[in-house]
Amino acid sequence: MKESKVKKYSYFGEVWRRLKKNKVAVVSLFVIVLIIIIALLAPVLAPHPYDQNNPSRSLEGPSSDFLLGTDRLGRDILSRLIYGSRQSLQMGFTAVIVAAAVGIFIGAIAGYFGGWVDNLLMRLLDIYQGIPMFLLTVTLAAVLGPSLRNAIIAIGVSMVPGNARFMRACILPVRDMEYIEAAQAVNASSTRVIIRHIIPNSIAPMIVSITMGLGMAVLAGAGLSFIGLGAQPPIAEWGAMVSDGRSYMRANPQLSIYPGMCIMITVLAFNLFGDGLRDALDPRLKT
Amino acid sequence: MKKGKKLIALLVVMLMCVALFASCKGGNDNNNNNTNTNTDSNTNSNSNTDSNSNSNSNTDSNSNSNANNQTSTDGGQASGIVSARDNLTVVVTMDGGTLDPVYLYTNDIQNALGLIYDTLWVIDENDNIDWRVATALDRSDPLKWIITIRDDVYFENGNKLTASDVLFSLTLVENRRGEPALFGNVDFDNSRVIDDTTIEVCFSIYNINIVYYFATTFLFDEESFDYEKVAYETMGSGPYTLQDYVVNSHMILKKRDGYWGTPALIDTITFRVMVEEAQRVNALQTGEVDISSVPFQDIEFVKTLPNCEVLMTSTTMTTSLWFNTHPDRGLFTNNLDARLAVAHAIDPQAVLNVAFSGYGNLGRAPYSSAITDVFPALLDLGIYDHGYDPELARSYAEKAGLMDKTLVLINNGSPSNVTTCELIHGFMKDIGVTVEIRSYDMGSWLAVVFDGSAWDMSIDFTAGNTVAQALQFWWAMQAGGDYANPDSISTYPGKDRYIELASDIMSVTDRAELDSRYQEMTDILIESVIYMTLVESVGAQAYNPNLVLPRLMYGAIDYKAAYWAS
Amino acid sequence: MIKYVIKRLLLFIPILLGISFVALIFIDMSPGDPARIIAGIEKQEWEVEKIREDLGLNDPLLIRYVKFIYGAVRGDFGTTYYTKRPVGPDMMQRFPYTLLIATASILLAVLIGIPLGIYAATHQYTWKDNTAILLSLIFVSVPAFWFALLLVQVFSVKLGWLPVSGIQSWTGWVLPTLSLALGYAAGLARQARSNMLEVIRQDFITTARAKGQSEVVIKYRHALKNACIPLILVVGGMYGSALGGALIAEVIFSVPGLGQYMLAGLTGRDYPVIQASVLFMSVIFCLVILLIDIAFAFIDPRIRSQYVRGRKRLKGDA
Amino acid sequence: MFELEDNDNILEIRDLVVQYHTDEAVIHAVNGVNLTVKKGETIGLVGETGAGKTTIARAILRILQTPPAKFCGGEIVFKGEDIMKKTEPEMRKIRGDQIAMIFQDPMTALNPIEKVGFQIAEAIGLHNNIKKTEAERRACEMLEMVGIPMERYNEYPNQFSGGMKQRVVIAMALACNPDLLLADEPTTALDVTIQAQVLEMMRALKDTLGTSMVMITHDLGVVANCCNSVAVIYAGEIVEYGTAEHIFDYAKHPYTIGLFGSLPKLDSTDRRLSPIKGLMPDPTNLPEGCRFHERCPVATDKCSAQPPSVVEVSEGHLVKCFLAEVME
Repeated sequence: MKESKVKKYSYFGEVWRRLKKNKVAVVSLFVIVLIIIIALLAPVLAPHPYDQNNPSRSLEGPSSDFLLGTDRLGRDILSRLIYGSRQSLQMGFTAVIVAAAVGIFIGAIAGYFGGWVDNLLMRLLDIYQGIPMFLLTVTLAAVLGPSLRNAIIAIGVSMVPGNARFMRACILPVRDMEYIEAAQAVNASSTRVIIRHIIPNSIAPMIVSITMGLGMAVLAGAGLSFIGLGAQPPIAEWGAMVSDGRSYMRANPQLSIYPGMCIMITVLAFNLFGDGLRDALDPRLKT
Repeated sequence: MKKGKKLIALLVVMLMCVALFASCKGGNDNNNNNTNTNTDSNTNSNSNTDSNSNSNSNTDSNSNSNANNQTSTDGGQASGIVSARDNLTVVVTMDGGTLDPVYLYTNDIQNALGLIYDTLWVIDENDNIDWRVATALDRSDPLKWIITIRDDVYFENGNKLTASDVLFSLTLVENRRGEPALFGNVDFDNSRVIDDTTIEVCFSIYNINIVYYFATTFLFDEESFDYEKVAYETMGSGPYTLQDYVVNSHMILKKRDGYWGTPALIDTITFRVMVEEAQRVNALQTGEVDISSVPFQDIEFVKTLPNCEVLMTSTTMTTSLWFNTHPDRGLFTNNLDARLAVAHAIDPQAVLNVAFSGYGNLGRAPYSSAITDVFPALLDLGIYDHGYDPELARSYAEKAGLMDKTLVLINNGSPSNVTTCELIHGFMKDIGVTVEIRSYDMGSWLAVVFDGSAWDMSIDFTAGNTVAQALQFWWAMQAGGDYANPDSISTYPGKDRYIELASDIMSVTDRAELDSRYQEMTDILIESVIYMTLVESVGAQAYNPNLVLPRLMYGAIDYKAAYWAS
Repeated sequence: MIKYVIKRLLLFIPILLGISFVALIFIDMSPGDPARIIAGIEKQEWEVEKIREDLGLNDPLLIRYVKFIYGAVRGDFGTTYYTKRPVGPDMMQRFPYTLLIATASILLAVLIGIPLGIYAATHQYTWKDNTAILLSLIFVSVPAFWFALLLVQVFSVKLGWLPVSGIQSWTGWVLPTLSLALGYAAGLARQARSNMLEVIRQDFITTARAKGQSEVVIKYRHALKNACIPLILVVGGMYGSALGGALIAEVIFSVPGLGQYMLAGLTGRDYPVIQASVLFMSVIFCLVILLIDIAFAFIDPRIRSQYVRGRKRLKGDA
Repeated sequence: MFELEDNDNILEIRDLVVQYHTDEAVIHAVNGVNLTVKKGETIGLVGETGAGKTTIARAILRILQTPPAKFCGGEIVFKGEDIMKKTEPEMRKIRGDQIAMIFQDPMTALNPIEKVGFQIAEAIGLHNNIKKTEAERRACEMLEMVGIPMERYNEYPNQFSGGMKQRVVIAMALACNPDLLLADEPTTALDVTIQAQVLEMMRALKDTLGTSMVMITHDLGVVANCCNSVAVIYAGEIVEYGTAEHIFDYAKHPYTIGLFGSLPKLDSTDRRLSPIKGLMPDPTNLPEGCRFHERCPVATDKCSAQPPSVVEVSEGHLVKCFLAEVME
C-alpha cells in the first residue's frame, strides 16, 4: 500500500529535509566531507612527502614551492597538514567508534536488564572511571608503547565509561515504553529486543554524542602529544604539530596556528553538524 | 534571513580568534604570511624591540625606582614582577623532589643546596682548588690525604663544625646511596680524625677524580643529623638558610648572619621551578626572573630584551649516535661498512642547525671538550671527519647490504633527540635506507637499550664529564658489559687489549701514561666505530646585565659571590 | 537517606580494591624497570639486580598487591624509589594544590558556562544565541595547553597584569584556573542551553503563563531551576576529569600539584607513587560522585519525596 | 462586581483569524470564528483534534507563542474591552484572575519541583497583594474545595495520581475566582470514573462561583453532560452553533450529523457505525469553498465553489451550509 511505504521512507527523508533547512549544519557537513576527501587523497594532494626534510630551508615563510612555509626541519607545512588530516581523523573516528561500540554494548545491557547486572556493570564503570582519564591514557600509552595506534586505543578506551553511562541514561526511559513491552510480549529474545528495538531508538542521542566525541578525541590526541606519548615522529598529526610548535610561539607562531586552526575547524564542523543532527533527529526540540 | 545571521555570527567569532592569535605574534606585523626565514628572524626581532620598548621601559623605570629605596622588601610589590635590588630570582628546570643531597638527581637544586651547606673546597673555572672549609690539603702520599680545616665554622644551630663532622659527612655518602663506584676506593676503615681541625683520609687505590667528588660533598652536623628529616629540613653552615620550600614551585633562601666567611651580597635568592621552556622566556620578558636557561630557538629574541644578557656555557653533553654491535641483533656487528654508510649519510652540521638552532659545536671526539681540553691528544685522531658524502654512504650501504633492511632508531624522548632522529630518518631515506624511529620516555628507553636484540641505532647524550664515566658508559652500551666477566661483551677486534687498558685506568696518575692509554683505546674504538658524536651541545643562560656572576667548574654560577653591580 | 549513603560507602571498598589491583596490573605490564632507572646507565647488571631485590620487585604480583593494601590501610604508602621520601606525606603536601585548581576552575566554569547557556537559550533565534554557541564551541575545540600559553602571551607578556607562572601570590592562580575553566565552561554552556530549551517547551511553563506569571519570573525561576538540577550530574562528572586535567595547568604554570607528581612517577616507573596516586585520585573521584548523587537526590524533590514517604527503591542513580 | 453593559455577554469573539508562520508554510488554524459566551453559561467547543479549538482558547488568554503564531484579524471582547488592544502587563492582570485555563495533560501541567500548595498560593499571591500566610490559607481552602486533604499542601506533584493532579490544576485555575474558565479537554487524559468526578466537581464549583466556562473537547458525552450551548468547529471555522438540544436533536450540518453518526448508541440496532470518511484537511492549503465539501456525503458543486454563509435555522441555532438554506 502506498501509505506504508511513504511512512518508512519518510523518517530518514524527514530528517534529511529538516537537516537541509539548517544552513549551518549543511555548511559543516560540507566541511566534514571536504576534510574526509582531503584525508583520503592525502598522498595525491600533498605537494611534498610529509617526511621530506630539507634542513637548509628550515622555518621559511610561505614561498612558491612551500605554500605555507616550512617547519623546523624544512618540511612543507601544507603537506604535513594534509597528511595530518588523515592521522587526526583516523585517530578521531577509530577512538570514537571503539568507545561507542563498547559503550553502547555495556550501556544497553546495563540499561535493559537492570537489577544486579546493572549494578555490577555500573560499579565496574565506577572502577573504570575511578582511574582519572589522563592517567588511563598515559598508562595505556606507556604500557602499549607510544604510537598513534596505541594513542587511539588509549583515548577510545578511556571514553567508554562516558558513552556507557550516556547510553544507559538513554535506555532507561525507553525501556518502559509500550513498544518494548509489546516486543517482550511476543517473547522476542532479549538480545533481539536490544538490537532491534532499544539501540535504534536510543541511537539518536548516541549519534550526537559520537559527533561531539570526535572533537574530544582529536583534542585528547593533542594532549597526549603534549606529554610526549602521542603520535610518533615523523608522522604528521595535527595534535603533535601544535604541541611541537608551542615552544616557537613567539617568532614562528604559524607552526602552531595552522594545525590549531585545522583542529578547530574540524572540531567546530563536527560539533555544529552534531547540533544540527540532534535538532533534525528530535523534531520536538526544534519547534 | 534568520539563517544569514548565524553565518555572520560565525564570521564575527572567527575574526575575533584570528585577532587573538595575531596579538601573540609579538611586535612584527600581524599578517601571518610575512617572511620568517632564519636570517630574517633578526629583522623581526629588531622590530620587536621598538614595539616592545614601551612595555619594557616601564620595567626599567620600576627597577630604577627600586634601586634608590634599598629598604624595599623582596620583589613582592603589587605587580610582583620586577625584581628588587637585594633579591635574585633564578629559574630551575626541574625539582628533585627532596632536600636530601644524596638522592638529588638534578643539579639545579644541588646548586641551591650549595648555598646552605658548606663543602671542603670548590674547583674554579681553571681547575684549581678554591678553599672553603678546608684550608690545606697534603697529597704528598697519593693514598693518604691530610686535610686541615678552619676552626671558626658554625652550623645554624650553633654547633661547631669539627673534623669528625667532616669524616661523618664523607662516610654518609658512602653507606646511604650504596655507590661504591663513586667513592669505591676510599678506605674509610682506617681514615681517622687527628685533631679538631685535621683529618687523614686513606684510599685503597688512587682515583684522580676524588678531588672533584670531595668538592661536591656537603658537610653535615653529625650531632643533629636525622636520616628521615634530612629530606625535609636543612642544617647547614653555609651563607644562606632555607626560608621556604614548596616542591615543584619555589625555594627561597635568606642570608644567614653568623656565617664564617665573607657574608653573601644578596639578601634573598628565590629558585623558581619552570618546567615549560616557553614559560622561561616569558618570565624573562616580563622581568619576573633574573637568571634562567634559554631554549636555543629563543636566544636571538632574548638577546634583544633590554634586561637580558645571554651567556653561552659549555656543558658536558654530547649528542651521539650509537650503533648496537651486539651479536643478538647482528646488523652492525663486525660490519664496519654498515656503520660507515650511516656515518657518511648524516650531516652533523644540519643536526646542529636544526636540532640546536645552530648553537653548539660539531662533535669532535667520543667525549666532551671538557675531557679533550685535558687530553688534547685525542682531538687529532681523524676518526670523526667522516664528512657528509651521500654518494659514498650509498655505496657503503649497498656493500653492507642495508638497502632492503629497516633500521630501528630509538631515543629517550627529549625534544632535541627526537628532532635529530627525524633528521637521520630523512638523511637515510635520501640514500635509500628506511629508518623506523621509536621515541620512548626515559624509563622505557633504559629498558630497551639493555635489550641487545631490540634496536639498531640509538640517539642519546652521554653525561660523562670524566673519562671514567665515559668509559663505563661504553661498557654498559655493550649490553651489560661487565669488567668482571669480559666474555659478556660483544666481540670486536682488539677487545682484550681494550679491556686490559680500561680496567685500571682510573688509578693512573702520570699524565703521559694516561695520554698514551687513551690514544690506544680510542684507536681500538675507531676500528669498531660503535659511536659517532654529532653535536657537542652548549647551554644558554640568560641573566640581568646588572648582575655580576662569578663562574665555577663547568659554567655553574657561584651565587654566593654574585651581586648587583648597579 | 542515611542507609543509602552507608550502602554506597560500603560499596567503595570493592571499588577501591579493584582500582588498585587494575593499576598494579597496568604497572606490571608496562615496559621499563625502575631498578635500572635508579642505577642509571653505568651500573652493571648485578648491581641493578641488588637494587631490584631491595625494592622487592621480584616478589610475585599478588604479594606486592597484598603488601600495598596492608600498607595503605595503615596509611603507609611506602617510599619513593628516587628520593626515599614516604609517599603519603608527599601526596598530602601536593594534593591541596590540585584540589584548589580543580575546584576553582569548575566553579569558574559554572559561573561562566551556565549563565552563558541560559542566556543563549532565552535568546534563541537571535544572533546572541548563535554567538554564544560558537564561542563555547571554539573553547571546546582548542587544546588546553595551547590556550594556556596564549593566555600567558596576552595577559602576562603583552599586558603585564598577571605573573607568567608560579603561585607565590594569589595573582598566580588566575591564569591556570582560567585556562582550565573555559573548556569546561563551554561544555556546561551547551548542556545548560539544551536543558533550558527542553524545559521551556514543557506544559507547566504554559500553566505558569496562564496563571498570569511574568515572563521573567517564569524563565529565571520555574524554568531555570528545572534546567539546572540535571546539571549537577554534569558538573560532578566534569570535576572528576578536572582533577586529571589540572596536570596541564600544573606543568605550564608550575603549580605543585598531584598531577605532575603522578606523571613523574609514571615516566620514572616509581611504582609506590603510581599506586598511591591512583588510589588517592580514585578515592577522591568516587567521593565526588557520591557527594554529587546525594546532593542530586537531596535537591531534586522528585527523588527526595520518595524517601519522605518511606519508599526505598531509588530509580537508577545515573 | 462591576455592572455589565446592556447585554450580559461576558466574551464576544468576532471574525478571529490566527495563523502559524513556520519556515515551510503558513498554517491557517483559525479562519474567522464568531462566538459569544453569556455570563454563567457553559459553552462547548467540539471538533476533531487539529480543528483549532486549543488555538482559540490560547488566543483568548493571549498565551500563544508569537514567533510561530500570528493574529491576522478579528476581535476578542472580554467584558466590553478588546483583549487584542491590551498591553502585556494589563493582560497579565487578567490571566489567572479574570480568565483562567485548565490544561489537558495533568501529568505535565504542574511544576515537578515545586510544592503543590505553593503553586496554588503563587496564583493567589499574584493577583491579590496579601501576605504569604494569607495566600497559603486560601490555597489550603482551595485544596479542600477540590477534595484534596489540606495536609498534602507540602507534597510534590509526583506524589499525586492523574486525577488528583487535575484537581490541583482546577484548584489553581479557580483560586482567584475567575469570571471565565477555559477548560482545554480537562478530562481526556483521565479514565472514565475519575472523569465523572472531576466534571461533577467543576460543575458544582461553577455554580457556586458563577463562572462562565468554555469547555473544549472532542468527547460528545462531556458536552452533553455539562454544556448549555455547543459550537461545532471544523478546520478553524464554526460550522454549527446552538443550544445542546439543537445540536443533539436537530443537528443540521452534515459534519455534525457525521460526528454523531460515528458514535455507538446503546439503543440503536444498526450494526455498523458510519464514520466520516477521509482525514482532516491539510491546514496549510485548505480546500476552496466549504472546507468540509471533500468529505461531505451531500456535497454539491456549489459547495466547492464558494464558502457557505451562516444561516439561522431556528432561534439561536446557526448552521453554515448551503443545505441549511434550502431546508429553511
